[in-house]
Amino acid sequence: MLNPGFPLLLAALLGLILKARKIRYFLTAGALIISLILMFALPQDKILTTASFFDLELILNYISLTSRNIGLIFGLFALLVLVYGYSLLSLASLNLLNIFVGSSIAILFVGDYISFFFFWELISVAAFFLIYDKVEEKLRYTAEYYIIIHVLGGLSLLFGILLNYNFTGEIILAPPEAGLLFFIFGIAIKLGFLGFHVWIPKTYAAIPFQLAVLMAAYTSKVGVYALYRIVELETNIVAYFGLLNALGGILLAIFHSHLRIIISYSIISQIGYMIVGIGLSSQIAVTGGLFHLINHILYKGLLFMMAGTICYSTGFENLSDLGNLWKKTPLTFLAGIIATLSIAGFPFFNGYLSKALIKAGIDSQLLYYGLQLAGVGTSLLFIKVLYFAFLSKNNDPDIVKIPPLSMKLGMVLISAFMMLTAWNPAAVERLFQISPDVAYFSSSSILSGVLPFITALLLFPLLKKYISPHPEKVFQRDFFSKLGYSFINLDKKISQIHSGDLIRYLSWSLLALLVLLLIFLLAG
Amino acid sequence: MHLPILLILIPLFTVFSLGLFAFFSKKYIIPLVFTSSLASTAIIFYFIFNRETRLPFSYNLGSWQPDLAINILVDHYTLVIFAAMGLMILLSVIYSLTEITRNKAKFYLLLNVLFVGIAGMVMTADLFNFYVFFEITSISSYALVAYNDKDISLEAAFKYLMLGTVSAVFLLLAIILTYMATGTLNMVLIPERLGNLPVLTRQILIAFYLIGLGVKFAIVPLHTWLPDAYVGVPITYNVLSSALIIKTQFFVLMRILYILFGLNFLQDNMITTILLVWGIFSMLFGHAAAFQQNNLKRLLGYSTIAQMGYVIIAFSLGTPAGIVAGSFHMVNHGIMKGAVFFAAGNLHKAAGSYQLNKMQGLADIMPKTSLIFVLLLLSMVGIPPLSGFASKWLILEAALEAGYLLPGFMIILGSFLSLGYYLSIIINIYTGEKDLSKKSSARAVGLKINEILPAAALTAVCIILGLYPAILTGLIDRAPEFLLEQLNYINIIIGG
Amino acid sequence: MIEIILMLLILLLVVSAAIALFSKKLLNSIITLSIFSALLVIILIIFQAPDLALAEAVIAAGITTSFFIITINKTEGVN
Amino acid sequence: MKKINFDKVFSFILVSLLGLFIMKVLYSVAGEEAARFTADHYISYGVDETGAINIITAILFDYRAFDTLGEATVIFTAASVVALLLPRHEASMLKTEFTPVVQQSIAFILPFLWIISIFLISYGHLSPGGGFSGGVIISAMSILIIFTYGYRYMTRRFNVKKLSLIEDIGALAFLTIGLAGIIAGGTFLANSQVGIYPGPPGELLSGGLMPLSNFAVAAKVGTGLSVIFLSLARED
Repeated sequence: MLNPGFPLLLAALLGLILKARKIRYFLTAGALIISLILMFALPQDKILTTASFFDLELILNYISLTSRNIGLIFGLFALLVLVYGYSLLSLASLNLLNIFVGSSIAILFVGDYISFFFFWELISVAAFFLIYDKVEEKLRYTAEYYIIIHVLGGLSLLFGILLNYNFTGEIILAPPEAGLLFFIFGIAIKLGFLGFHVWIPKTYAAIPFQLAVLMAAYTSKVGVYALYRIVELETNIVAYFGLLNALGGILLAIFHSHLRIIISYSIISQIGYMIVGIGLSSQIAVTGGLFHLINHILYKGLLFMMAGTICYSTGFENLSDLGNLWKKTPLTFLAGIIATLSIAGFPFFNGYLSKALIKAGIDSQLLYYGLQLAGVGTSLLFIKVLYFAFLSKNNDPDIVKIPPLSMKLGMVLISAFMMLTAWNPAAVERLFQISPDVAYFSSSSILSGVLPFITALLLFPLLKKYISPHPEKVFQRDFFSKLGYSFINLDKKISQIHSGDLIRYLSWSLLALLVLLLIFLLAG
Repeated sequence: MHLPILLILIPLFTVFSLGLFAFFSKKYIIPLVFTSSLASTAIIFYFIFNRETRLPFSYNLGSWQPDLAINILVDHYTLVIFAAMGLMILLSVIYSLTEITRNKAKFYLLLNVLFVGIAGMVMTADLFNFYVFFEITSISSYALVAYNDKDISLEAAFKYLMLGTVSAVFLLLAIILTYMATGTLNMVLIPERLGNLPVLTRQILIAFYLIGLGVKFAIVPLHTWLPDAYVGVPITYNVLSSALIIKTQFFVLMRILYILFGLNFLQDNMITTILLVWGIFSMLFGHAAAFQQNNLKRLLGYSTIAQMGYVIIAFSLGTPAGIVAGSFHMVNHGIMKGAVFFAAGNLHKAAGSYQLNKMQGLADIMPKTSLIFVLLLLSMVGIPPLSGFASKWLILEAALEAGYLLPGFMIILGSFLSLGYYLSIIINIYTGEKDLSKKSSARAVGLKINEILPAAALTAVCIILGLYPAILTGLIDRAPEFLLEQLNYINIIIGG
Repeated sequence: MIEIILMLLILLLVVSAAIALFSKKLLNSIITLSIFSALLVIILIIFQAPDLALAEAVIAAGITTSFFIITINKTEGVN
Repeated sequence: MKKINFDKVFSFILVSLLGLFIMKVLYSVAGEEAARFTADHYISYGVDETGAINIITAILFDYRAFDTLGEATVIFTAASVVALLLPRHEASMLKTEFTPVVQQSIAFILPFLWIISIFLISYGHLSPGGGFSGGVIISAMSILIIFTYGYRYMTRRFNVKKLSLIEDIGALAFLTIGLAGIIAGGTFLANSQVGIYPGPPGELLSGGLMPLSNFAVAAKVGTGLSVIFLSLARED
């Protein structure tokens, strides 16, 4: 049977022939629906399709509960993005979207390392071309940066896979017995772990916003899924690293004022929540972590849609240029409020359920209060966004373009979906076939959900002047690009020894012979 | 059965009759060349398809008894080069039909001399005979480098000639010394007689062989001719050099080392280790130097050097898996690099230059060729499901299996470096002008079918091999038997 | 007796090779090279290899020298 | 005081070290008794097996005829290459006019050279000589002609095209001789081993196809070297 990601990949192939934008658009939509149907229809926990690579068996279709859940949200979100981007997605990007989303979905349903690696790299390549632009130099640079760092991670993963294969003789997707460090390095880059996170703000702030909406949902979440499938440790150490990520992301985000940079850094922080959930040994926390992934895709998508709509209608993206928008764009403001309350984990909003689950699974004080602190930070961050973008009277930008109906519809649909899930946990549990057995709406958990937001609300007036917006550049040389440039400089020196002088070349070859002979003489 | 000798004789007949035909009428040249390369390809495929029943196959020239005669051998190891020859001979001739405009007869003469040399080098089991074919290959290579008769190609050919001749002296010296020590040139008889020599003497012999052939397969300090030579030559030579000539020289070196000296000797006396380290150095250096190039052909030349590094690493592991992996990469890199050069030649038609910054905006003019080009470059980096991934997988697996973790890591590092410069090619090709009025110097050109076909065919092979790599491994999986175990090789002639 | 002559010839061989290598003018080198070949021919005859001596005499002393001279003659105009 | 030239010092060290190593190998290699296997065989059985008295020709044209074919191909290729890459500058030396005395004496010598070369070729399997040496003498004749009578005199009779044609025919003849071995039931280049008229050793007609191959190679080598020289001496 077909892997649920394959309809999209096939649509990409078909798209090579079909050149009309409308046709491609509906082709993608159709493929997405087929893919969603496949996820519902195919039996779980059974090997459905195999292939072979040399004498190794590849498991191309294996549906487990977790991967089905993540796949469902991946597919649903892609449909919502299609609605949002009805008038924005270009002909070429539609086809690349097929590959990007298709491989992101397909990677969830493979059962061996080789096909896992294949889709892992395919995501990077598709993303490279999605970001790439023939004319914009900024985007070329972003794309180059993106693929270089992701291929670095991919190669590390490949080395880990080979080490593991060499040790066990198996390529089944299971926690490895050798080379774990290389797996972790590869995954850390993909999910934007602190220190390897630089590509996230760099990419999502530079690319067109409709693509940011799309891409932000997939790449790092695939990393989280890989973390869930591959990394399995005895201790809870991963959870502490996750906490570090959650706090660090906030710390990095809070002083920025470019809308999408803030949202990107908050991805890092939210990924931290997921890592905490997955890193803990309790079943509830793991379910919570994965559930948070699902929620996160929704509200982060909404946040990016909000930012995109603001950018589309005013032409500005920096908070220092924005303000007083709530009357001009009420719908966007509403979406912003919903998204903020969701990401802050406010009760009866989307993020609350999963955060409550994670908190319920925590057995250590440090983690609990750490997450609460991160919650305060997150709330503060998005209160800042809401205040400076919609309420503050410092600026008064004009509406340049009226956003089309499709964009509004996208935001409305996704908000509606989020509210539905938030109010109806039972339905969510049925849809995703999970039963964590937690009382979501007990007074203590409601209190623990409300507390961070209230604290942040109280703190905001005090901290306002420290975190007030300022103009900033999207482009900054970071550690990795500095490393790259210093390598290039060194490399230049190395290759300058080719002077084109024949005598020099001849003496090199004779010298090689001499060295060889001397080695033999001295070692023998 | 005279098939193997026909593989040498058919191009040889073509070489000598080309002059005759050209003397009377020029219009017979192309059909003649085409027929002969078709026939050669047919023989190669006959051996490939009937490998289980017909191989190993030995042929003694002059009907002398095998220990006196010059023998010609086709075994499963030979199939490695045969696989590359089977594709490249015909495709390069097809591509050259429109590329070569002046002095066609001479070009095809040299091309066929090259085929004679390669076929002879691969099959011969006699050291001096090998040297003769080595010279034939070298001379035709020098000539083809100089073929365009421009200053740059003449200078490159001169450098190539000087370096090649100096190295050939060492090769000849090694052969003479081997003959003096053993009294025979028959590669089948040498192994047991060579065993009596002192270790140091044998090591020195190996050093001479290594330098003699090392210049030709461009291991790093001896590589200097290659990037220069690649710039001003016809694409056909670029393809053949990358895919066949270099590979053949390395192929023969491995046969000499493993058959004449034996695996145990090589491993006990650090020779495999030296080769391994040298291969890693060669690979990293090639990648690093390719990074700095802004001429596409030079860049690809350095990348060939680096890719040969992978092959050297794989072969010097000394395990059957390593031999299979190295052989796979030899063929596979030949296919990929051949296709890359064909596509680059097509792109050059529009850009008019191989300078990377002058190739900007080509993607708008030649979208299909650019797409193929990008696919091939991704394959070179080793991104699945293209065939580059399969060979990288095999090499890494072989290296780790043999316990070489650090070399494995270096291979990963190397392919990461290679991404950098392949990316710069892609970015240059896929860069457009902001305002359409400022058109780049590139112009649209119609490609002829014989220019599209080779690149497209090889790309198809590349994709198919990526999905079903077992096609190729099934072809070469018995190669280690005839390389690592001297007795198997010796028995082809003496025992059989 | 013959050994002394042989030694002398071999010594001369080395000397002529050195002169050919280190002389400043190319033409001198070539002439010395042909002397080298002539010496080699005598040595080969002493070693009872007339076939080789014949080939050496014709090829090295005759053909190669004229090839070299005409090549130098041609390239002198370039420099 | 002159500055020390590091290039020279470096090359001196390089050369002497290499020399030492080669001496080392030579000493350890020399004196191996088993090392005379092939040579002994040639000396003991060469005449019986091939029917040629001159063992060197027997080796060149029977035991290792395939190598000879390859070497001939090398010369052929070299000739083609030199003819392809035309030197564009005139050779000034060829302008020098020789006195009639020189011209007459060369004219006197040439027929003798012809006879010598034909003798060397046709008696190649009996006495020192053979296709290669004879061919080289033929080419030496063409060099002499060019030097004394000028390039134009030579090209009026034999231009590069005609000579290449002869070269091609010679090479093809050698290949055909090789194929005769296959036709006679042996392998390529089989000669005495398939019983192609070995003849009584010492007679002119002996050694199977050896005299024929001698002629073929001589035609090829002679014209090939002549082509090289003609192309070098070409005046545009």
